[in-house]
Amino acid sequence: MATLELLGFGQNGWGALLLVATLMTLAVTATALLIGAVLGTLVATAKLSGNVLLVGLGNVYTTVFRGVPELLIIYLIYFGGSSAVTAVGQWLGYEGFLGLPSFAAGALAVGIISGSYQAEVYRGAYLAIAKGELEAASAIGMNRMLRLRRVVMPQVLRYAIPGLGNVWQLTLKDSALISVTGLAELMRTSQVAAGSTRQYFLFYIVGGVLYLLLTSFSDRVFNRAERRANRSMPAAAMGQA
Amino acid sequence: KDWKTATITLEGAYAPWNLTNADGTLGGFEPELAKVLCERAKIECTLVASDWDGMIPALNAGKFDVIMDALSITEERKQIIDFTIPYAATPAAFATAADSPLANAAGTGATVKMTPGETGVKEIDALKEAFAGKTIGIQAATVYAKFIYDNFGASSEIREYKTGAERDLDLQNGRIDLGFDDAVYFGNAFAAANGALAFTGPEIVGPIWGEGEGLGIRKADTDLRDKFNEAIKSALADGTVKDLSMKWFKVDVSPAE
Amino acid sequence: MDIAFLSSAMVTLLKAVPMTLLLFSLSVFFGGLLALVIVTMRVSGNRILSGFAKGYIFVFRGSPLLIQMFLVFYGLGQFGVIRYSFLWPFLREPVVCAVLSLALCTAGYSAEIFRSGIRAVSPKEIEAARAIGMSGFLLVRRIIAPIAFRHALPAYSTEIVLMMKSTALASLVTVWEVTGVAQRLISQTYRTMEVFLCAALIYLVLNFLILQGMALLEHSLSKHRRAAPPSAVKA
Amino acid sequence: MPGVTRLSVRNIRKSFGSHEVLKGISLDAEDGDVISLLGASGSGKSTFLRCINLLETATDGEIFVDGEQIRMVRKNGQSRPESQKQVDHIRSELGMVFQSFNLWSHMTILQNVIEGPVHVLKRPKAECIAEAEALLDKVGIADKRHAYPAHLSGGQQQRAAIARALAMKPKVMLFDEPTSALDPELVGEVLRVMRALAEEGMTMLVVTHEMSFARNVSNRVVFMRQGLVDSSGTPDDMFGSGASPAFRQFIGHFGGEQ
Amino acid sequence: MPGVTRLSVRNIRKSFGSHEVLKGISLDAEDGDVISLLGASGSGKSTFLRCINLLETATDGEIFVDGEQIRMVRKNGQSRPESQKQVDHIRSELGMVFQSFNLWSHMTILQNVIEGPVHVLKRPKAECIAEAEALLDKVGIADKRHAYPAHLSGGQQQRAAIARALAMKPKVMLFDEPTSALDPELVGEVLRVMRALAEEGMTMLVVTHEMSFARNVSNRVVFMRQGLVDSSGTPDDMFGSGASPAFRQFIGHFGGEQ
Ligand SMILES: Nc1ncnc2c1ncn2[C@@H]1O[C@H](COP(=O)(O)OP(=O)(O)OP(=O)(O)O)[C@@H](O)[C@H]1O
Ligand SMILES: Nc1ncnc2c1ncn2[C@@H]1O[C@H](COP(=O)(O)OP(=O)(O)OP(=O)(O)O)[C@@H](O)[C@H]1O
Ligand SMILES: [Mg+2]
Ligand SMILES: [Mg+2]
Repeated sequence: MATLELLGFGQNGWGALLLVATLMTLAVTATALLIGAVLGTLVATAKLSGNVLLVGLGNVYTTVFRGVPELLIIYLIYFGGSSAVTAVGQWLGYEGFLGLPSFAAGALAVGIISGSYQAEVYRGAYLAIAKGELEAASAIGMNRMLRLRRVVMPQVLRYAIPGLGNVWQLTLKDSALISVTGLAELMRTSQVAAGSTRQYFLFYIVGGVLYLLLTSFSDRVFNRAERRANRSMPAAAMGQA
Repeated sequence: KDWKTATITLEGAYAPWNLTNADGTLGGFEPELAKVLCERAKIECTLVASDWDGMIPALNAGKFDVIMDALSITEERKQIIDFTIPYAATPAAFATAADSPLANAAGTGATVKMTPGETGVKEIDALKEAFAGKTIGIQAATVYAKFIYDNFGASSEIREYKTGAERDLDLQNGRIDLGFDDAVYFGNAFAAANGALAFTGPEIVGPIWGEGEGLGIRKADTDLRDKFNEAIKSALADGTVKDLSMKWFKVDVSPAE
Repeated sequence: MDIAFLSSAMVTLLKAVPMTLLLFSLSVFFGGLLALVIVTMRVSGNRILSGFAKGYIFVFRGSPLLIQMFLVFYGLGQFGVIRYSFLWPFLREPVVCAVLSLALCTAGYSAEIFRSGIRAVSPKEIEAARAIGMSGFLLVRRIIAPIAFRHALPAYSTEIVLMMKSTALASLVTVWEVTGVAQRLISQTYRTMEVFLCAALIYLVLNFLILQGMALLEHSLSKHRRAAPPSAVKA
Repeated sequence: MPGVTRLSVRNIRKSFGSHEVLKGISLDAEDGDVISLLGASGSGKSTFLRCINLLETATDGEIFVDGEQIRMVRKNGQSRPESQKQVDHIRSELGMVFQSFNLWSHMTILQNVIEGPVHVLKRPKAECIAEAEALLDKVGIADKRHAYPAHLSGGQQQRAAIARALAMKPKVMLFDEPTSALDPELVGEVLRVMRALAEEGMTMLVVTHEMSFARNVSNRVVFMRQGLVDSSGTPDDMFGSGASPAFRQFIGHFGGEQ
Repeated sequence: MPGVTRLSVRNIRKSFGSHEVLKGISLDAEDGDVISLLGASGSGKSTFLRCINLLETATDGEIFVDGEQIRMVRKNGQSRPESQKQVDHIRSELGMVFQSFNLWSHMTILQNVIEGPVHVLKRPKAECIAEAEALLDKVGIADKRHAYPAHLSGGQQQRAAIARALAMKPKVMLFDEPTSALDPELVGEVLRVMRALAEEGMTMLVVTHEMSFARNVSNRVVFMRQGLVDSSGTPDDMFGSGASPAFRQFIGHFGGEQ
């Protein structure tokens, strides 16, 4: 059948391209999540620091990057980023244009957005740690760093997992907007296949199904992580989760 | 800078001008023409696909050196980028559902030549009357959009789409009555629609669409533009453009002298 | 910076704000209603209903809105059944389709948010209500809903901000709201940065207002969580 | 009207899975009875109270409130109440005071107290407010009526929970360890309120660890052990010579710490 | 070595805002002293313990642990410890058992107990595990060593918290109402453990509502009232004829309910 051939791995089949694009989406999302983890941790720390200036900066970051449409941010980074890199290059004596590769620009843009959501997740997780457990750590003479490493971090991770699952979903879908940078991720490949074959519905539906596949895969990963992290929680709380 | 290499961008999803094959390679009229032009200009070219939105800013940001994506040469665009001489010039026409009462409107099959700003063309006035109160779909921010607004804005309803393909789907769905676009683009779309769509009214040609489609190049790169100008001239002169055009469009889109 | 251009771009974009607000308010309203239905099914305890709700949530949360919107707008019309049904006069309208797909999508998210709000209601408070003879709708209306809503509010504010941003996709279906108009302006003027900065500012202000509004609502609904007023501390 | 049987429980059984917690418990409470329910942790006291007002469904047995039997049906081998309406009605006649208060956190104390009369009994609001204020005054927290539960001390919350239960004008009050989470001073306050209720003739069933209450306030003591009533009788009997060996050992615990 | 002053507190004051909770409290604990700290709710007992191990910073006063003074500096009118390092060191010599246990929920009981010795005192892990198991055995929950805190009953958690504090080999143990959240049976278990510690000569400061503990286990009773030491003395003095009128009224409460 023509449809099967179009989706297959044969000469006229888009199977291979779609597979590569799915992996590309996975790679961009994972990279963005990582960038977001670093930024999110920094911003959450700033917002919890109690220092007026840092708290203010943290609030600006989370307000702006959650409040401005993702597409605009991607454009700003993709074009603005190139101009910045080129300017630096010229200052260093390099003639001509330098650009952020579309993977880097896309992952950076989505990572910055993801960071604003992750910051809130980490902040909430920190606040969920029982105050008494922090006091207990101080009471046996743990210093700040030790307390952070031994008591705060493990618990922040535990409380953050469900929220991170949501952030992953958001980041996965934001990655679809990177198609404007020309990166051959799943969304763009579906669009290109649709435009080149004029089989719009076929390729949009297939694209949607592939996204659902990624979602169910990541759901499974996060559920497992949550169960692992919650093994120290009472059974009742687990049932609720 | 002596141009030994250059990067050419195109969308890769605008059949038959340019499209992507199932193996990921680019094909269509423009990629094949690009190969010829680069050989003649003695430049080693790389083709990269990118999104239509933002193609011009990306050119100016230095992400590629040439745009070859059925880019019409217009005054607005000339303020931002430079163009080569045109390698194609295509007529435009209305399309409608084959079974629509609007099919075979007056002048179907004929050709009308127009210049920018021209009014009082009798074929157009006839269409205005025939299409009064109907909905016309156009692709936003094209020369065709401007034409429709200027001539049909008062009598018909106009709906703007982000891409021609989406407009074609809605034409089939019956949300709109008419579409207006590049006639060779339509020709290809009709084939995919299995005869559900058809031209109606005359083909409109001439300077009204500007000089035609040319390569977009950064203003600073005049030497690159000149090299491609030479190459295009020679490809037009020896009929290479015509051959490729017949292969992909079934009509000759070579610009008139 | 070209102030004249910026201000004219701003004026053009501001004209599209009413459309953005229309899409936003209609889809939040209908999406909220639908979410209530879905979450009721989800927690009903009936295997078929909750299975359906689970599937719904999975599909609408798991796939990009762009694809959903495309299929709703361009896809439904492919079916003669729909095109010749009484629904077509509605579905023919781009705004209706845009609101429909935005609402369908947000309903999936909101249902999950409401569900976690319901889970957060202390079973003890529910037992106390049962013990004085409450059950069914009375129990939901008086005890579960108010507590759950208060709990879900922070996550729900985030969701409606996401909703505001999602309206940007409506230009795909020929509804020209702020982002669509901005893109059109860019393809006319090729001044990407300036136009997008104007658009960004508009969204930032709108979302800021929404978040402030939600924070106010949250504040007024959490009297019972705040530190006691001085008079209540004493004695 | 002494002599009227307010609550009658016949041969109640309750299993969780294969674990039988209640193995057939019967109990009658007449008007004005104050019954203390004693027993070690895990002996099933809470479960028994929860079965009476159907927060748990007993596996077997019969319950009569003010002469009306709670109708049960068997479905798929599981016993369940026939009519939710009857359950709601019976519950509105049984006041329950939970060990952990369970006040509604989103309502003020006054709102907590009038919630049942206004929305379950559907009585006029103004009337309910007047009665609620009188009740709050009686338990000594009238000045807290516009505060939220989170702003009250444990003892105050406990008394608010009692007022909430009383506002329904129940025929019988069930108390589940009403003082176990309180500090000694607050224990005194709450016991004083319960003593006053007893003196007014309210029928009460009280799970407690307070021997002084069992001894001095209640007119009957029931000692539960391993899902059965081990022994029961008047406080004088039970704390005097009539005690079973198991009960003597149980109260020995308390004596030892004094 | 009886006679060595393990803990010495001189004239401690503490205000929250304008509310002065501690108005100058002094106390000395020698080796093997078991001091019961009594007082009504809100009298500042917890605050006092928290000031000793610097979870709160006292507004004024001096603290010596095992002869070493905690150095304080004034900055912007606020008193604060001069060296965080010294604070960490002092804290590792003071064991604290919180009323609400505060076990680390993400670690098993054994991990909770070895956490301090391994990561704060940096002792070899194998050695710490051996000691921890001995300690858990001593408090009677050796079989729970691989369970998480959430899976333990209150009494078991309380004993785990004691083991965690003891694993640091502290010079002084501070207990904040170690039994108030427990049911009577569990109270007995925990008090048994504390009695054993007292017999081994551990210096302890215990905030408690258990009169039997104050009377029978401790060798000194301190009664706090309105931020000051109202009276103190041996249990025999305090519970006998030497009591102040305020203390007599305070214990009257307890007597009355028995
Ligand atoms: N929902 C349940 N599922 C399974 N077992 C339960 C459940 N509720 C109670 N149990 C078990 O039933 C037994 C009796 O519990 P119950 O709470 O009635 O004891 P209790 O006498 O009130 O004890 P306490 O004095 O500690 O409150 C216990 O062994 C308990 O583990
Ligand atoms: N962080 C704080 N901020 C303001 N006031 C506080 C703070 N901590 C305690 N207080 C106040 O200090 C006083 C003493 O509190 P503390 O907890 O020391 O009492 P306590 O003697 O331990 O009482 P209890 O027996 O109820 O535990 C109380 O009036 C309390 O309201
Ligand atoms: Mg119980
Ligand atoms: Mg205290």
